[in-house]
Amino acid sequence: MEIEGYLKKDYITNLVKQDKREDARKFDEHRKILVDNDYVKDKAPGSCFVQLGKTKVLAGISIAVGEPFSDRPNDGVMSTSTELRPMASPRFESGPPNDESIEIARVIDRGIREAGAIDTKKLLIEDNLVWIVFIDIHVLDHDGNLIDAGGIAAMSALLNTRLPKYEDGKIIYGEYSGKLPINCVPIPCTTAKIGKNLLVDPSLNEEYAMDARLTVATTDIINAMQKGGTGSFNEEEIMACVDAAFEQGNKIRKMLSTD
Amino acid sequence: MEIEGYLKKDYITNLVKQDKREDARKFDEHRKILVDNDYVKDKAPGSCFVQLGKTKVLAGISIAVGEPFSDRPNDGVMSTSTELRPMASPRFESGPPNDESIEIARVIDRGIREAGAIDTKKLLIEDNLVWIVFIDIHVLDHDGNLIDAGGIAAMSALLNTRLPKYEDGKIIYGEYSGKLPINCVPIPCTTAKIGKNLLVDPSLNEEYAMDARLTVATTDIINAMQKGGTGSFNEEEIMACVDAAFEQGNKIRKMLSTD
Amino acid sequence: MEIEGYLKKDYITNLVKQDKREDARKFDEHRKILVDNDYVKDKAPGSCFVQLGKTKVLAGISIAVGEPFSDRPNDGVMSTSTELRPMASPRFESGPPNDESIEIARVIDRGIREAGAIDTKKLLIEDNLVWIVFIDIHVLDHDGNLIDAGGIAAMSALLNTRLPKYEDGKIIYGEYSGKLPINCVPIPCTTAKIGKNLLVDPSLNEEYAMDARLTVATTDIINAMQKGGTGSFNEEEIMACVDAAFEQGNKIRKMLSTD
Amino acid sequence: MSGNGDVVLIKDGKRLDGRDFDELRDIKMEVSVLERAAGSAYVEWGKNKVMVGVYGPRELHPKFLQDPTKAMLRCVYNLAPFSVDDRKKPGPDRRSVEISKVTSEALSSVVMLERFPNTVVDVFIEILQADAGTRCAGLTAASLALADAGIPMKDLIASCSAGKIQGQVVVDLMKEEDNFGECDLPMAIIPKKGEVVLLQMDGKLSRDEFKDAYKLAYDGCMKIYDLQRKTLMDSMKKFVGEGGIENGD
Amino acid sequence: MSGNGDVVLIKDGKRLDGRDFDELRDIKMEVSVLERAAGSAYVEWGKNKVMVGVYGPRELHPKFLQDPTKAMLRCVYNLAPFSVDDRKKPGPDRRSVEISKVTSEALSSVVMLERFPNTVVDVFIEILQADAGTRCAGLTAASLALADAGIPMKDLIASCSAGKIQGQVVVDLMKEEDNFGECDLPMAIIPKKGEVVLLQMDGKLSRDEFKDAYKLAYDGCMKIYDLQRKTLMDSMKKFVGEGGIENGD
Amino acid sequence: MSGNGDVVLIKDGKRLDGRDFDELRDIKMEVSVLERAAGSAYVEWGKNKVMVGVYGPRELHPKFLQDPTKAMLRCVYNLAPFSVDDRKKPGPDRRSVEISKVTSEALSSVVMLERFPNTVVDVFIEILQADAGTRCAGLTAASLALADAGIPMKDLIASCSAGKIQGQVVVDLMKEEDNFGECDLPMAIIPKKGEVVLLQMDGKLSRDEFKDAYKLAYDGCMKIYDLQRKTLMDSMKKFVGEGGIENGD
Repeated sequence: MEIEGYLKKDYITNLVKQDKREDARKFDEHRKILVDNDYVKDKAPGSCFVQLGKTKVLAGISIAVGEPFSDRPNDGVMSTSTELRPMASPRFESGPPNDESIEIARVIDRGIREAGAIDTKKLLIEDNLVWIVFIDIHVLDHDGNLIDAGGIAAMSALLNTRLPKYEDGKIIYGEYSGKLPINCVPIPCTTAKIGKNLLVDPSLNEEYAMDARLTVATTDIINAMQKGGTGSFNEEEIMACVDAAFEQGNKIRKMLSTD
Repeated sequence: MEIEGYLKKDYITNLVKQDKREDARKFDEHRKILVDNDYVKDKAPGSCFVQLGKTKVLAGISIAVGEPFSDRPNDGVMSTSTELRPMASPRFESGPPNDESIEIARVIDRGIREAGAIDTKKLLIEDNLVWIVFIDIHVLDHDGNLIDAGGIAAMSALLNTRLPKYEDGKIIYGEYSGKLPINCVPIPCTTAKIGKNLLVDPSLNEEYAMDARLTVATTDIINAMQKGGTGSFNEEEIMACVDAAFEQGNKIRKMLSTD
Repeated sequence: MEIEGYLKKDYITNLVKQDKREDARKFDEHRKILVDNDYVKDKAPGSCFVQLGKTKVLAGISIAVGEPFSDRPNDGVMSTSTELRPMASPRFESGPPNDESIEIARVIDRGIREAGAIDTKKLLIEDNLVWIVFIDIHVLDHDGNLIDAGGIAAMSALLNTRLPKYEDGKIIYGEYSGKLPINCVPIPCTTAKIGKNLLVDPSLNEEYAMDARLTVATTDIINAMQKGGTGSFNEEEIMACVDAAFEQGNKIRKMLSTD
Repeated sequence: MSGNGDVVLIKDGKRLDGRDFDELRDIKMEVSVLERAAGSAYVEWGKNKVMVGVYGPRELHPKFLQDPTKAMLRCVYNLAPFSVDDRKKPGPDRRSVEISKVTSEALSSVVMLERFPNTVVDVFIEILQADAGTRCAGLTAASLALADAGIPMKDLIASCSAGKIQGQVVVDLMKEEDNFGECDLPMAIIPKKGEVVLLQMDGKLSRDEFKDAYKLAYDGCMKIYDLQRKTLMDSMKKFVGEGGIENGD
Repeated sequence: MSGNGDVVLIKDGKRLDGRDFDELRDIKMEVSVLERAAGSAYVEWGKNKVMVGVYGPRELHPKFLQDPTKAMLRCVYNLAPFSVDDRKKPGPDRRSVEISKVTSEALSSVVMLERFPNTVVDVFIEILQADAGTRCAGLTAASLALADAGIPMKDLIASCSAGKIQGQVVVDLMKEEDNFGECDLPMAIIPKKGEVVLLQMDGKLSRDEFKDAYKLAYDGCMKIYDLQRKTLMDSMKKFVGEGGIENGD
Repeated sequence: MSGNGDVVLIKDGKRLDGRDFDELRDIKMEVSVLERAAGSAYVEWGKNKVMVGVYGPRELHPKFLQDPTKAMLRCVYNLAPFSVDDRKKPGPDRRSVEISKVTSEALSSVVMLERFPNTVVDVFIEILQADAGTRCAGLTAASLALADAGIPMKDLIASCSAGKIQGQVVVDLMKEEDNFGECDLPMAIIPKKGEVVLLQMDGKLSRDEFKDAYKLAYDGCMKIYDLQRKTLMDSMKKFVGEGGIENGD
């Protein structure tokens, strides 16, 4: 942790002891969420720019055709990547994905995949040929809680993704044959533990101060969880995180819509 | 730039102010060019060893068969790589291509490709099967102006390249079915700017001293240009570089021949 | 070489001058060899855990199907890799194979390949489809002479490898159609030169002290040799290494069996 | 988690391998199995075979990574190529990188890293045979290996998973249950404190099912903890006799 | 540059999108769009969407790369995977490496690097949507972001391309013109000095056509320069009011 | 080594290229062929064309690799993409890495590395055309290049291979013999000492055949040694005249 992190950690820890957050939020609230769908609509069949407070991420969907996995010959394929672009933080470097970006991508992926959010059974084109859905999450400005920001952006982009036209063995770019079939809308909710307090949607400064975090992705049930950080949670705290996730998930889900 | 570079820079800058070059050349002349075709004739269907002053490069052509690009199903494929071998300079390191070698390869490639030097339309073997022409430029001794040396070596090697025999789905190595069809002979010409002076074909020491360089690849028209370095050119200087490129291109083209 | 190496080198060099080894072995003996076949039998069709003194290696065989090499269209394929896992030595690092692990894998591979130990001609499944045999040597604890330990483990694993069932274009994991056909049992024997002495099967400490080593892999003839280290051997020494290799090879071969 | 309803995983109230819903697979633990490593452990857990070697605290290179306030704990989880049916290409994949990260964070919660500033403690986890639950087995073994190396810890870490198969919450999934079940929930705890240091989940669980699964996994962890302590007692009388595992509160 | 004669790019003296031969696409510029970066800018240029973030001057690691006479200016040009029709695999390809190099050289011509020895100025260019001319848009935005970061420069860099379609020299090619035209000539200038700092070309141009294309691109750069100054005026009154952009002669 | 019995490699007691069993291919050697390198050599050996450049002793980076007791000798053996029938992808493959290692060890046996602590001597071997026996040609040329660079050595290294074709032990295999023969045995020696510093073998040899092959390779090395000395005499009178190649005993 750089010097800045140490200083912010002290500042936040003291604030939280007084039941306060730096932006005057309640402990169980997300920052303001701005959703801008179809941000790169001239090239990507689906995309969404999300601002979660000052955190900015852009999720773009690419669609290709290819072979299914041999153990699921009738199902389309999804793949999720996260790039922590170096413009987003002085700490991020150019280069291949590191453990941080891999964890973010995999947690977001699990929420979407395990909920069955994409109806992959409808993505069979013909024998041994299926649609492949790439979710690329581009982190542009890092002010904390990249999992929630990225997960919301990815899900909103998917909700608005069109399937390209496919003729004579080729994708016709810019023309579409329908919408990507979506079954449900899983939303991740991350709670940070600072001292004995639980804070939903930690900002970057709060991340410097947190002992541990717990992400819970929910639809009407739980679909994915991921604990992070070197601290620990007791059972009561974990259930509080789960309950917050259901509540916040419902609120955020209502903000997302198809065009 | 290492210490050597700083010293040479001063030396050359002063020399140029007196309208002189270290090897007594005129400003608009290339160094002596020695061309040795079919240098590795027992293995490569085409090759050329070029000495440009003390700079030494070896271009080798490899021929393979493969699929065409989907947007040009009837055209052969060409691919150009440059390797700055570590024996060529104390500054070069083993390892994957860096920005310097990639730039050299891409500028040489553009000259050849954009002029249509290789008649790729004649490289269709059968449906969905074409000849692939690899141009590998091996830099062995670096005394400046690798783009011109590499571009001349590549073009001379191509002019003398034979197409292998292809029978029953296999290349018969060492047997040939004809010559690689060549349409025209683009030649790159690089001019360095030192102070207010323009010098064709900079040596390594002149490269230490140059503010900027401009490469112009010509046939009877311009096919590629690339400005390099952190300095700038005005319009008049650019036109002078263009004119020098036409003139030097014509001279050098006459030196190249097929066997 | 780390400090430890320098200290051990002196200690061993002095010991050897007195015709002694640290573990009281004779100069022409291998350490105690423990062979545990089918160590990972629930997943790998063949495997063998070998202890050579305190050195521990685990060889695992994986079987896949694929295309043959175009110059040997009727032969199965073998491929050997060695991983110097970082748990095995403070000197080993995570990451791609380095020159040390590549050398070990290639020397072991040559012994097996050149002897024709695997009957690759019997590995044709159907036209253009053959069995591919992967030999992966996992080094877990490094107390010297990884070539011999790895070579013995690989050969013993191969001797006990089953061929999977192959039906309808798929491998049926966990079911087998027979044994991997084995022609002969090449065994590598490594001799270290310390001063004027030759010591079979050097321990790690003896490797610190050795000037050079010579590995000879034998069946009833010589199939592979590899000299290592910066020292040199005269003809007499080399012949002594060869003779030791035949003798030790015969002894070790008797220890290996099929189940 | 395919939740493939066609595959029968429960028959007559028993699981495919005859286990009850709250029953762990057979487990064998051993320490000091390696010569070179500072500490080591071997765990056999059902068909899983896991070996762990620990080095350090040792100097950390390159220097700019050094933390003057504490040691770094670095973990590498690695699947051997032959440990799975379909050969795994050597080298870390995305799954391994994630497991290495969460394992390292879990271990960092108990190792007294602040005692060894500027150094690194390296934990190398090798999965020699894999049959579901390898991260729990690896973490359990890593904890033993750290104790075997004499590295001061506040407590051991004990790890176990729960899951759901055919609608039934059960403990410690084996391979078929992992492939065709509806949920996997690996967990690790600091037993003395009763708190969770690793928690991952993927699949489908209602809030109530999660509470059940949590309890099963937690109880599983406590059984593992007993085995860990017994293993250390048995094999390392001297170490434990001297009060080896430090009490951190 | 395929120069494919079958594709109609000019109709009734107008280009496919209705533009005149010397007309730029619609352009939108904004600065200070990012929180964390020291300076940032966003440029929309036709369908191109480009974001730039600048960090530094900051310490350069590893140390042996440091130059005691000046700062290094390091540029990364990156195409987002979803910015093009056919998904681009993440990571630098040869084209990106070349563009990063020439962009970095162009910017180095105006940034007062000698003021910050041993440091690095990092310029990160993200192409979020690509439709021909991205290097010109990226360079234009990078120049704004450097000004936004308050890094002393002798002048801005303004960039624009020209090209040839169906035998006609035109300014600022869009995607179809780039794909089926006969030549592309990206350029960047130091407007006050009137000199060229980036010049690349591929295709087919006679000497005379080159002179025409040069003029079109140059004039395009000057229009971009006006937009850049207006953007900085509008959005950063305070910065410009204090004389922010330094005069280098 | 396929040992393919169908291919005729010996006819009327002569080899395919007319050579006797103990006859080397035509060999040409030259030194000081490069401008920038501290020392260099070119060897043509049959159809093999090999160029070597040497740099150093020079400072070794990163510093933690430095050995305060001696210089490191680092060798890179590289096959040019066009040096073989089927284009070789650029970059080191496993074969090249192994050859670089054994070559570096062989050269280290004679170079007086202890005179230049903390430095590195770099030997770059480029195979421009390959036709079997490239490692011997490379090592032979490397030895000349080191002498050309004036780096103190106890002796030159001379290298040559032997092998077996159609049951007959012969010296210096060319490509067809290497492809279809039964054994290849590359060797390198310190001629003055008469000891072996490189020895590899793959194929099938009885103990007696090995003794024969050893003798052929050894004698081949001695012929190479004569050519090396002649080359250095001829081309570097001045160097040799001053007693250049040091006598190490």
